[in-house]
Amino acid sequence: MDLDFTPGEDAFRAEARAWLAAHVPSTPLPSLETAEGFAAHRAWERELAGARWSVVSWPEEYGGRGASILRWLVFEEEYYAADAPGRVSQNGINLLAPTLFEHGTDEQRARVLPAMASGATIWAQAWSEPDAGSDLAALRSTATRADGGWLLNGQKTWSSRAAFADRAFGLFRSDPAADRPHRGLTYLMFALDAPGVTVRPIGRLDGKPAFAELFLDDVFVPDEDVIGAPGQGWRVAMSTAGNERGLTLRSPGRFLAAADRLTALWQERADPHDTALRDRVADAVIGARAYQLFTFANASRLAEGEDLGAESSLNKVFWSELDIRLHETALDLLGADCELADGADGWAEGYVFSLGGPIYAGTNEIQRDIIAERLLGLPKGRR
Amino acid sequence: MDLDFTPGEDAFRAEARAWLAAHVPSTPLPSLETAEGFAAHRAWERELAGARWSVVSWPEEYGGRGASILRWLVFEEEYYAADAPGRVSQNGINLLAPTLFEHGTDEQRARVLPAMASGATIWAQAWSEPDAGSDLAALRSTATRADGGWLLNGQKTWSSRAAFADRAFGLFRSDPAADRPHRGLTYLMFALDAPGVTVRPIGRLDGKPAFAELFLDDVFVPDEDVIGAPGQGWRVAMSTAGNERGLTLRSPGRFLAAADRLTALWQERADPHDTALRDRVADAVIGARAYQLFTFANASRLAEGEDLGAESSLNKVFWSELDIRLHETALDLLGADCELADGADGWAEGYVFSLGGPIYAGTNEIQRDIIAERLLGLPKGRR
Amino acid sequence: MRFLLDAEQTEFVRTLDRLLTAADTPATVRAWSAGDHTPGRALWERLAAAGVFALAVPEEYDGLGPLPVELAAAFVELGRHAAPGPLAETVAVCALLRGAGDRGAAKEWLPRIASGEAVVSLAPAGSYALDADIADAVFHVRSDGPAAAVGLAVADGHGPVRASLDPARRLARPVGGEVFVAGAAARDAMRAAADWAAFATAAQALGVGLALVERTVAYAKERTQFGTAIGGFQAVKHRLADALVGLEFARPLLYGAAVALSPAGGPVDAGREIAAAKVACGEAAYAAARTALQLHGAIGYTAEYDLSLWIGKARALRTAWGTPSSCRARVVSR
Amino acid sequence: MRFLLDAEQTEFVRTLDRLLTAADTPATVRAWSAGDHTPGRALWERLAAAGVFALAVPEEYDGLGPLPVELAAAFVELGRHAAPGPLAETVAVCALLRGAGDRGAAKEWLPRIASGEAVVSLAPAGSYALDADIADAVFHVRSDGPAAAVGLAVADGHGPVRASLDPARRLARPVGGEVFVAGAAARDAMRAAADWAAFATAAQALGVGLALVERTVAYAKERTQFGTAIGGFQAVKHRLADALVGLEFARPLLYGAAVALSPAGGPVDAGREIAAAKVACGEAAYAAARTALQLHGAIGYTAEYDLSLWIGKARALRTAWGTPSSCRARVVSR
Repeated sequence: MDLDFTPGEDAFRAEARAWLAAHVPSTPLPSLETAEGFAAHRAWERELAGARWSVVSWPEEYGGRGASILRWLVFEEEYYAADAPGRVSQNGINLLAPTLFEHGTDEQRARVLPAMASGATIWAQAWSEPDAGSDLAALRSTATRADGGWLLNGQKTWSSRAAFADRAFGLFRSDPAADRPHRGLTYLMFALDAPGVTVRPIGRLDGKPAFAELFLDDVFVPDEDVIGAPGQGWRVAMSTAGNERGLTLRSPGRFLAAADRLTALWQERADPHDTALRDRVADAVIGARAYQLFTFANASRLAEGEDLGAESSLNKVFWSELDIRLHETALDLLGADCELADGADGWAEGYVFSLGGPIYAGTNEIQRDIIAERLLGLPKGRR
Repeated sequence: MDLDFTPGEDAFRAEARAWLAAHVPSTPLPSLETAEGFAAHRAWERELAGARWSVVSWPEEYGGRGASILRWLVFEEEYYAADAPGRVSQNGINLLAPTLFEHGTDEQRARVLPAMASGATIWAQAWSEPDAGSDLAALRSTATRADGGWLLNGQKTWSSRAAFADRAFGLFRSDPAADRPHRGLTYLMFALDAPGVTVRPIGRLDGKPAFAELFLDDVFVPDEDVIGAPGQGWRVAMSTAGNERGLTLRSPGRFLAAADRLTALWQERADPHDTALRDRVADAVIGARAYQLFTFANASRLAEGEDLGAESSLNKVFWSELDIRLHETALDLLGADCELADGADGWAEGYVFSLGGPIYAGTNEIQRDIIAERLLGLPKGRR
Repeated sequence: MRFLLDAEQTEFVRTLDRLLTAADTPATVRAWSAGDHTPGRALWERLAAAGVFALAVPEEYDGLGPLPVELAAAFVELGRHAAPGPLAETVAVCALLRGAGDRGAAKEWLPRIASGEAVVSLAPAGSYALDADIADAVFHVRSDGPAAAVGLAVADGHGPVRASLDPARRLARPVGGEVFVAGAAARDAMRAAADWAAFATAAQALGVGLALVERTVAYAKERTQFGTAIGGFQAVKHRLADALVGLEFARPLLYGAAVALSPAGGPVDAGREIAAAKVACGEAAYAAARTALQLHGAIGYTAEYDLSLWIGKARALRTAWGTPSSCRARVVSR
Repeated sequence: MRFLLDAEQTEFVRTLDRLLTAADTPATVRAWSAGDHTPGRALWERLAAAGVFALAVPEEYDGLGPLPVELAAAFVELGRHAAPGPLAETVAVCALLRGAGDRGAAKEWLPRIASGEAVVSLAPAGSYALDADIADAVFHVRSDGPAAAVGLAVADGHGPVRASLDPARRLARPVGGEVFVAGAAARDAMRAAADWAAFATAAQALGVGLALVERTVAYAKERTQFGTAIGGFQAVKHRLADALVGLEFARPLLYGAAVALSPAGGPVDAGREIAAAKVACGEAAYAAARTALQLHGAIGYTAEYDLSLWIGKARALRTAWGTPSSCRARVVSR
């Protein structure tokens, strides 16, 4: 058992750090939930891709460096420590790409991945529907067979980034007669500017259009944009949930950097005797370190070919609650002025963002059910 | 809306304070969970009763002063502020007496209440059974008709004080063929030294025999010791749950006194800059004050003839959690030595006692179900 | 002792509830947040006509007060409906003018506050005033001029308007203005004003928390997932039960503070009672907001769904006019 | 990097688990609590034979260590089985003797500790030593004599034995004894010893928490109320899930501290890593104890039911060798 990096890994870290120091914009980009900010972040993705930093863990042929999970973690630590811009491509990279690697065709990978890596195509996810949030089996949007492809109809919602993104991916009911609600779903990709697609941006709590509703009216999708076999969408979507997706959804580097910034804020602002705040800052530091080490353990297991399975539910509950507590502590450190939405250092925007953590990617209530049932073996509830 | 006491109430307070100042033992009595302590507490009950302080809210004919709820609250504040001994009679006074006032016969009241008031008879409750804790409808101990009375058989458990008490009261299944599990139960009183009763003391976490198992083997109970009609025991037991029992189970005086002691401990022990402890002490002070004022509001409602109903579930959740937090704070104030079970001022014993709060008198899980269903109108669960 | 609202007070609350419901307050709040204050000013006048602001104004200045119990009850209702504007600040300005000993200023402003004609605001020392851009007068403590000029002033301008986590709250620093009360009198009046602001803010926060629970209960009964109303899930029920416990034990602290502020309040330290109420109401409302957001899920996280009006307000009111830390310090101060 | 136990380490844990299960550890603990140390000493010798104490003793003194990763793994298992005795103190005494620079003392005690022949204990400065009444040697810092006599000593007596909230822990203040290392060397050795004690205590606490969750899960599957296993209630499931999250994120901090204590630990501040592990393991175990007690209900609140052995220990280990407050201070110290 060790926490040692190889000389190669150290060199990789040094290379990333040097490149980031030279290239990270010295003033923050505008919020990526605005048209202007989205464009700026897309340009940054192009810059990252130009130096092959946008998808380090992918094979070289698609724009990556074939980096191990550990190198990816190293890169993420450096990325967040450098206070580099948020990743506007993350939905595609974290959610769609693993599925394409496992279930896509060579043609699909060659066509989709390089453009994803370069930021030329920004992807939005289209999972949820108004009556199918945590309960994806209740999906009602349809894919109907058409000549050479499928026609999509229905409504998707909570589609992150869709206000400005180029394409989307999601599950559609292709066989309404299937014997179980999880069957008869098909995994498809489609363009957000295709005929029949209407995108209605939705403002999150602070009013920024962080997601959108999608209205689909006979949207044609060619067969080449179906991932896996038609009707097998549920299995396709779930099969990558136990791999490193659980690990890559929120990298430890993000929380380590945030805990460092919080510590600096505390050292700058707080009365050192104020143990109430000190204890909360310490808990954020401890939580970030715990998350880093937990991830190192999981990376070690993945490197030996194990699956994470339901353990990614532990992960989700932990980081989402850590993130909120960390930001609440920062706001309390800011004292009476903490209600300012445009406050220094983006803590207020980070706080609003953190509040979504226990909701998306499977609510924490669902995650706790999974932990109780699959890790502890308690009886299934009525869920 | 006011918080004013009348001159009569002020005089009552002064009288109670003066008597307590003159009579409360200067050194604490031994723990009432020991034989020696039980006897000492019984003697203290006799002394209280001699000056008519043991049951101030009862009618004078039974040893009380006919005091209003408000005067009872005043007495309790003074009682705990004087650091007077724990009330070994409390099970009888809080749980059995209200039932007798509502459902007992004049003969029962005349026979039972004065001896309860004087401490001559100490009562234990006999509700729970090994397979019927929160789920009282699952009771299996039986009462079988016999000549002039009933024969009790079965097992009761978690009978507080029963290790040393004189008599007990509880529900027994008298009609196993009743159409619903809540029906066919009878409310009975019986002597703990009656033939056929075996009392097996059970140690709580700190080993003290705070409760007992009762094994009942053809224990004869005369008809005069049935409360209410046979078969109506559930209704009899529940009918007083919404009256002041919810209010009297834990009086605010207890928590006000504990918060005062905690504040004194903090002022004596803690670094005043240690805001982590300061905040927790403040929360205990705020919580005790909230509980006092909440109780004043409920006392005002009761004085106007309203019932408390499900609101007593709010009460139970609040005081039981306040009590634990308050004692945890005290232990943390004591620092590294806080694990000492025989530590100064009884904080450790109080902590162990507090841990039972969310469990007995209806677990807090049950109380939260009741709050959600009856106060908020949410759907019934599978409970 | 009778620690309950009486029939008249209860009826007053019902009247306000009807008034605020009829005024489509959510739409008014959204307009206010967007900088259109016309519907908000109209609501303000209706609230004044119902007597809300007169509760803080003495009879000699055409008011009915100060009547802290009625103020608490009214402000709970204002919070329940997420009403916009410098509400707590208005109560505080009234306390300021009652205490500052300047009859001229009192006579100039109090009757117009009671009638709803004037909208006023107040900044804590060195901090932001709510709605400084639209208030007819923004009171503040000047500490920027020569010693002689330090004291209470009505600002003659303000800094840039800044956004709050509650979009209905628009904050700006008041600047300048002629000092009309200086020295210890100014300090004491400002201290009393801040106490009344904290008191009114606590009441608003309690109302915000109650609304969040009410709305979430209604949603949980209707929203189905996995084939059943989510309100039937025990995890949902218990979170809402805990939110209610927090609010129902904050409520008596609020009214305890109201009684302490009353002329017949007796020897109780009103400041300490207010601090206890502020921290309890603020924390309970914030906990209710976290619960409401989590149980609504994504829809609760959107600005266009009305729940957001209360979620942002719960966060802002938690620290306005007294952070939880400063309130706790006061509760145990010797 | 490979941040996982290897096959040999995992097999070692299994061996200990089997050994402690076969030894009927709960009965041993109860005897120990009641003052009968015979079965406990027998268990101690079996643990020594399995190599547990040798892990803290250098090879030159007939040991295998120090091997912090193996120690952590072993102490998790000792906690899982609620094993009694001055376990963490033994590890700390080994660190003390490794660091104090007194080869004579090291030679006198370390081989006997490794073999299980000697049971030793250690008191934090000015505080109580666990099992001082039965230990063959109780090390402490004397600060009561003339300056020349201040330093590390083996006590020649102890004060009255006091009970802990964990009945298996019996505490007494060591007194007297001849000083064998004085001055800065004594201070430094004691500081290192306290770190190792905190580390071993964290590991024990983690094991205690894991046992509490395991036992409560088993109980919740069997215990029925309202016609169904209580483990099917969502409130029960979620509380246990939260307990598990706390423990599973404390575990990597423990092994992170173990790596930092290893000779190849690199430039990491081991003291800080230990403090983080101590607070996380201690709080997670205590939260697990609260959950276990609540979900068991009355049966969990009784001394005769075995759960009580872990509940009391979780509380005691939370503050032993570093309170949560002192550990948090160290984590953010500069």
